[in-house]
Amino acid sequence: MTATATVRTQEGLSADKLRDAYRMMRTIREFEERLHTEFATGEIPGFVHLYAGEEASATGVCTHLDERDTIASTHRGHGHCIAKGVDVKGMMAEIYGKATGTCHGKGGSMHIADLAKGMLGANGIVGGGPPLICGTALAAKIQGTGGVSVAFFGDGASNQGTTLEAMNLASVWNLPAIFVAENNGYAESTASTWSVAADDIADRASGFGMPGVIVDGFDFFAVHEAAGEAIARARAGGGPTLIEVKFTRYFGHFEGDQQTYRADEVARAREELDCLKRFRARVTETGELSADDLDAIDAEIGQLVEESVVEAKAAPLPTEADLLTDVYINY
Amino acid sequence: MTATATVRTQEGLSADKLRDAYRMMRTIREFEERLHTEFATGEIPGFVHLYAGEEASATGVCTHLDERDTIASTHRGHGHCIAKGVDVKGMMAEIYGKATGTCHGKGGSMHIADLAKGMLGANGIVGGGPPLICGTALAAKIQGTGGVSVAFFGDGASNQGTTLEAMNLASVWNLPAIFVAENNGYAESTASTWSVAADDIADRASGFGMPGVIVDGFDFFAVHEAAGEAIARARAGGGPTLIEVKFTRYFGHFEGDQQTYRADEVARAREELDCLKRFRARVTETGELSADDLDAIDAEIGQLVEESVVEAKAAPLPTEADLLTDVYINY
Amino acid sequence: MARMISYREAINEALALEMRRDPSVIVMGEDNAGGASAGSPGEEDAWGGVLGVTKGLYGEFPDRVLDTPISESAFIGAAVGAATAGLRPVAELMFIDFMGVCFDQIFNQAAKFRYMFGGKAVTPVVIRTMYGAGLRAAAQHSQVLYPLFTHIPGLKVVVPSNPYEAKGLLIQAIRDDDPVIFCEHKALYDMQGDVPEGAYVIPFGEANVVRDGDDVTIVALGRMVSYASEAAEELAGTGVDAEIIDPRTTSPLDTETIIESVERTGRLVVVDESNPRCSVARDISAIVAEEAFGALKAPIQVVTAPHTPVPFSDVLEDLYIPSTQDIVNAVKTATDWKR
Amino acid sequence: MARMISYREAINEALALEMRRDPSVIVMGEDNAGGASAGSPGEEDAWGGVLGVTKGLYGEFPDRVLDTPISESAFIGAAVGAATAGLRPVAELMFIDFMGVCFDQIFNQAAKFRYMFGGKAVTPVVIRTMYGAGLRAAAQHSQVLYPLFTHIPGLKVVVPSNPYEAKGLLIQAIRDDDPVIFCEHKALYDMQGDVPEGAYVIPFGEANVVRDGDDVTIVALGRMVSYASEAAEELAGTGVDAEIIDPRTTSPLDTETIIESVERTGRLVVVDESNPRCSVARDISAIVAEEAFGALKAPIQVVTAPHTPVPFSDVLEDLYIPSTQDIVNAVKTATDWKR
Ligand SMILES: Cc1ncc(C[n+]2csc(CCOP(=O)(O)OP(=O)(O)O)c2C)c(N)n1
Ligand SMILES: Cc1ncc(C[n+]2csc(CCOP(=O)(O)OP(=O)(O)O)c2C)c(N)n1
Ligand SMILES: [Mg+2]
Ligand SMILES: [Mg+2]
Repeated sequence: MTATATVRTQEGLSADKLRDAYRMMRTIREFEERLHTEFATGEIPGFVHLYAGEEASATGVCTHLDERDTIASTHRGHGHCIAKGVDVKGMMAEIYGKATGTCHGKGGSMHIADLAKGMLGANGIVGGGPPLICGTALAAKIQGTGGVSVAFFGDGASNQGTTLEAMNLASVWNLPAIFVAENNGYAESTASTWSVAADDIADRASGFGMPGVIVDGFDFFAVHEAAGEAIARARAGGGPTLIEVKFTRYFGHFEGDQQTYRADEVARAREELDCLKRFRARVTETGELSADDLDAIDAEIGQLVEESVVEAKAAPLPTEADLLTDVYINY
Repeated sequence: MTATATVRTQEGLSADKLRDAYRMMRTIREFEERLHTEFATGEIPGFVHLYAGEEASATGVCTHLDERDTIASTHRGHGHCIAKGVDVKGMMAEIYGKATGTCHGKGGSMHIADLAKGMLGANGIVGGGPPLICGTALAAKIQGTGGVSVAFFGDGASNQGTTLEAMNLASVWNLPAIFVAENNGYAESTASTWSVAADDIADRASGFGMPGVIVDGFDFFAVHEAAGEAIARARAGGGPTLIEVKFTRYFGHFEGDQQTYRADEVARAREELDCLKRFRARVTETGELSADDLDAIDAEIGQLVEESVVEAKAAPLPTEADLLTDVYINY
Repeated sequence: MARMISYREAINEALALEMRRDPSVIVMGEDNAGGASAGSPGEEDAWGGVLGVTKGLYGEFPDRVLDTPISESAFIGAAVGAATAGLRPVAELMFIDFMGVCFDQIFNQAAKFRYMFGGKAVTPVVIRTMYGAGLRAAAQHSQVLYPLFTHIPGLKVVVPSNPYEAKGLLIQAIRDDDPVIFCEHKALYDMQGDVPEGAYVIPFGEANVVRDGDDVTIVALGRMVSYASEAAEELAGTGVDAEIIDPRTTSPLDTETIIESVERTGRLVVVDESNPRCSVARDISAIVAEEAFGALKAPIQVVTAPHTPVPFSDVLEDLYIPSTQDIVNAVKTATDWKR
Repeated sequence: MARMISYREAINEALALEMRRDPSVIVMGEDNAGGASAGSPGEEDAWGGVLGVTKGLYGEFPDRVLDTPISESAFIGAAVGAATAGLRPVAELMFIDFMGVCFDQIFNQAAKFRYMFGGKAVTPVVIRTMYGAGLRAAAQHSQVLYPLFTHIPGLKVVVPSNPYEAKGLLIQAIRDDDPVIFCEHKALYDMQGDVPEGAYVIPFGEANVVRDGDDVTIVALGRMVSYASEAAEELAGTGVDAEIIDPRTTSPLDTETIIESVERTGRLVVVDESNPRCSVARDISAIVAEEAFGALKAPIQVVTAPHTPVPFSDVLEDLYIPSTQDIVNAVKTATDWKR
């Protein structure tokens, strides 16, 4: 039983907004593709989960957000960070474990956060974010800022009790909260068609008193429109929405994953569905942006990410003194 | 949005079965009314949550169960224990903290269990039971016993992540598991109309891939029929069901509760809706049982509960040696 | 001059004072508003939490006292999230025993934000919770468990031993910028004590010397402080003069005051209602044995509950809880000890 | 004669042997079957758990190796429930850090059934879980946390230090009738060791004397046993002969072997990768200081990680983890100590 129908895309974005959206998606893609290459050299420590292929989700949602708003992310958090405006060079340095990183090298890929930007953190715990954004949404409501909060989480996380509880709480408290279920088909090697007992994650919305929407996650415009509606409703006091975004991740669960659990759905997705390609085709067809516009952005971002890697590699490591600081306010 | 319609009652129970069902409900009622009286004397230690008013749920479900089957209960567990065949005298002694109690006086009202009877315990943790019965259901499935498992839980517990996760897991593993949401309108002083963001708890079923059913919890026959269908389906490999049973509890959340949070809905329920009264009216009207039949059971049960109290009061306390036993298998 | 109020009232008063003083303080928990938020037909503000600690707050602050569904992960997490966004939430985790359904939001989220995020997060959340045995509430409603929170870097853990301490420590907890686990002993709620009307704070990490003495140091936590005082009275009759120290907070822990005392007395008894393994009692014992080894005239004695769940039957529960007699015996072992 | 296999293989072999021997043994966890149960288009048995420990089991026992959704409360609880009903489930709680989303089912349910139910329950469940730092996995994937489980009466806690130990202790865990938390150090998975092919058990509560020595006793846990051995080699060069004891299980704890050793050596160093507060290291220190006080020639030294979350950056993480040098230094402090 499908809770609600797919939302169809509509338009009306200025050229500037379109450029911004494309830049955001391109930045994420470039960042992730580059990390994929760099990881193979063995220089990057720890676990790295790449967001490539899913750019339209973070971008389609976050282009509606401003400094009043907060997001919480997941282990696959780079895209959300970039979309919420976290500094790309700081992120790259963080992933390399450097003192110049966004979190001073103490968090790493799974914990990049920038509260000043309303980015409440990637999260190493599946289902860690949804409860937290109930809190930031509550703060916005009590303080009357008009802010909304968004939790991004995966299909796997949609089975976690914390996520389910948070949806109910958000409805009960009528919070300006948006739940974005990023269904990329797998949680590690486990297919969402198996682990999610409903036909669609969006089917869970009605059990928690909110609208549930399904969108094509390769289509920036579809995500953007669904998110826009939900966010506008939340800002107006209309309560939470669950948005299920469906797509495919382009890389393994984490870097190093052999992906023997899935047939090659990626090649087709990259070829036929890719959000950047589709965006380019659409805006050049309509004439909203020119190929030159987009190429310029591609070049600009290529340069930015290249610099971020060069600088991250050259950056200083944290020092022994850093080990014992920032446990509490006073030390 | 209501997931499914109320199931209408049908019939076909033998006189013996009807007598058994009435005896079960009457035992629970008598047990609980007596505890209410005894608690006021101050002789019963700890927290006591009474099940009076809800008898048709435990009875309507458990009359379908046998020794292959397991149930998990809640803090309000006396009714489920009795319905699953736990010895009434052992229960009473347990509630008095005596060595002759079902749990040797070490568990008390909130922890009465009898694994030999397939009663996996009252539970002091709201939402504690649903995950556990996924396990007993899995065991039955793997061992091919044909057994089903039932989790009883309250409206409040329907918001607990553990409960929600368990429903999904039961569907994913296609378990012979039944989830009985006993919606008595309140979790402590908090109304379910407020805490459950859906219209009905049963609305959550579709999000976890199972049928959801709503029944009138004052009507033994309604519960019995809905449970019968669900249990038969589960035994046949058809997977889990969520049954929402709606009624009112007759006493406070726990003994001592002043109940200032609710207007007096109890008097009307006792007068007009009571499951024992309705059962009596129905079976005597149809002639399935006579008033004498029922009166005899009333007397028999009155006697049993009286004895259970007298014996419990006279029973020995645990001794110092009991403090340090049964922590592990070997001590 | 004395104004006697209960431990429960002291906590309620601390909440009310801080809510008046600072509009960013909010209170939430199951039935904390008391069914009122439910728009239910009954009286507003009916409960104020299961044992009535927040009773009355809803009337004065209807927008800042929130009921919650039974979803501890969601609402404790919400309190944590709200704390990162400018509020100072005081969330009630009814019984500490329920930490098992929401621990992640406390120890992996709240406790670690500041460190993981390179010092850029401030998370001023207070989690009030009831602990301890004595109410015949059995194994899942009587645990102590503050050792589990004490283990976690990034958390502060408070164990007030009387009404005065409860009020001053809770006000400090609310004003503190770190996540605080505030552990209220449920058997102390009706304890009366002399408590000033206004606001005052008791700083964290500063132990209270409850009684001066030269023969032995007794460190006691929470409800055990009263027991230690009783034991000290009894011991005084036998000519043993015990010093009693209430650490007030197990994290941070004022090791200095304890060590300074042991260096004088040469003997230490630590009293902790929790189970023994990896307890605060053993933690303190190990710290002192390492840092004041030369001063010790006898082995440190640790008085705790046994390594068992909390039994239901009152006769067993009374045996389970450390008693005044256990403390007296431990002190005697320490004072009688000879190499 | 030596058959060298890895710690990972030793665990896998223990599972396979017990599954062959006893049809009531089942295995479950996220990706433990490896996507196969999903009927997904890929290869069956693709993963075998995130670090491949259960790989291959699904092929042999397709009905007894279960994938799970990411619902730790539900599936750990299911393992507990199944254990009460005649199965012997081995559930994988991937990283021990995830205990916060399912702790209730472990410590309030599994651990307490037997006691609460008056001795009538038997709950033979094993929870396998990865712990420890060293993989640059940062604060939420690197914790030790076995002190939290050790605190809880009713749980048994196992910390195998090498492949041989891992296999024998896991077989014991599966055959044991109590709930067992089996803590695998993720940095040991590739460690090679000599392991017999057949089944054998190592009993719980019996420490292993890894190295004999007369000058100082080093008690080390899990991965720290190797570090202690390195330290002992270094110390041997300076004329200090260290005895090394691996307790194997933190609960039950073999205090006898430790105390017997300390009575001979007069000095103790306890090495534990966990955070210090309420750690197993301090627990052991306190027990020994109480029971072997007269034998102690120097204060017991405790070597642990600092009271901080685990940092990400490799340079910081290396400083965080107790090192061989820290152990050597602690031993020197103990041997050099003068009143
Ligand atoms: C509580 C918890 N359980 C398990 C994990 C291990 N884990 C990390 S990512 C992941 C899969 C998550 O899948 P999904 O939510 O679909 O997100 P995706 O990786 O597809 O973006 C798992 C199981 C974890 N980090 N936290
Ligand atoms: C995890 C947890 N949270 C809170 C409680 C305290 N508590 C006990 S019963 C109860 C209300 C339960 O309501 P419901 O599920 O509707 O069951 P009812 O009491 O109405 O039968 C609460 C909040 C608990 N025991 N466990
Ligand atoms: Mg996914
Ligand atoms: Mg209820």
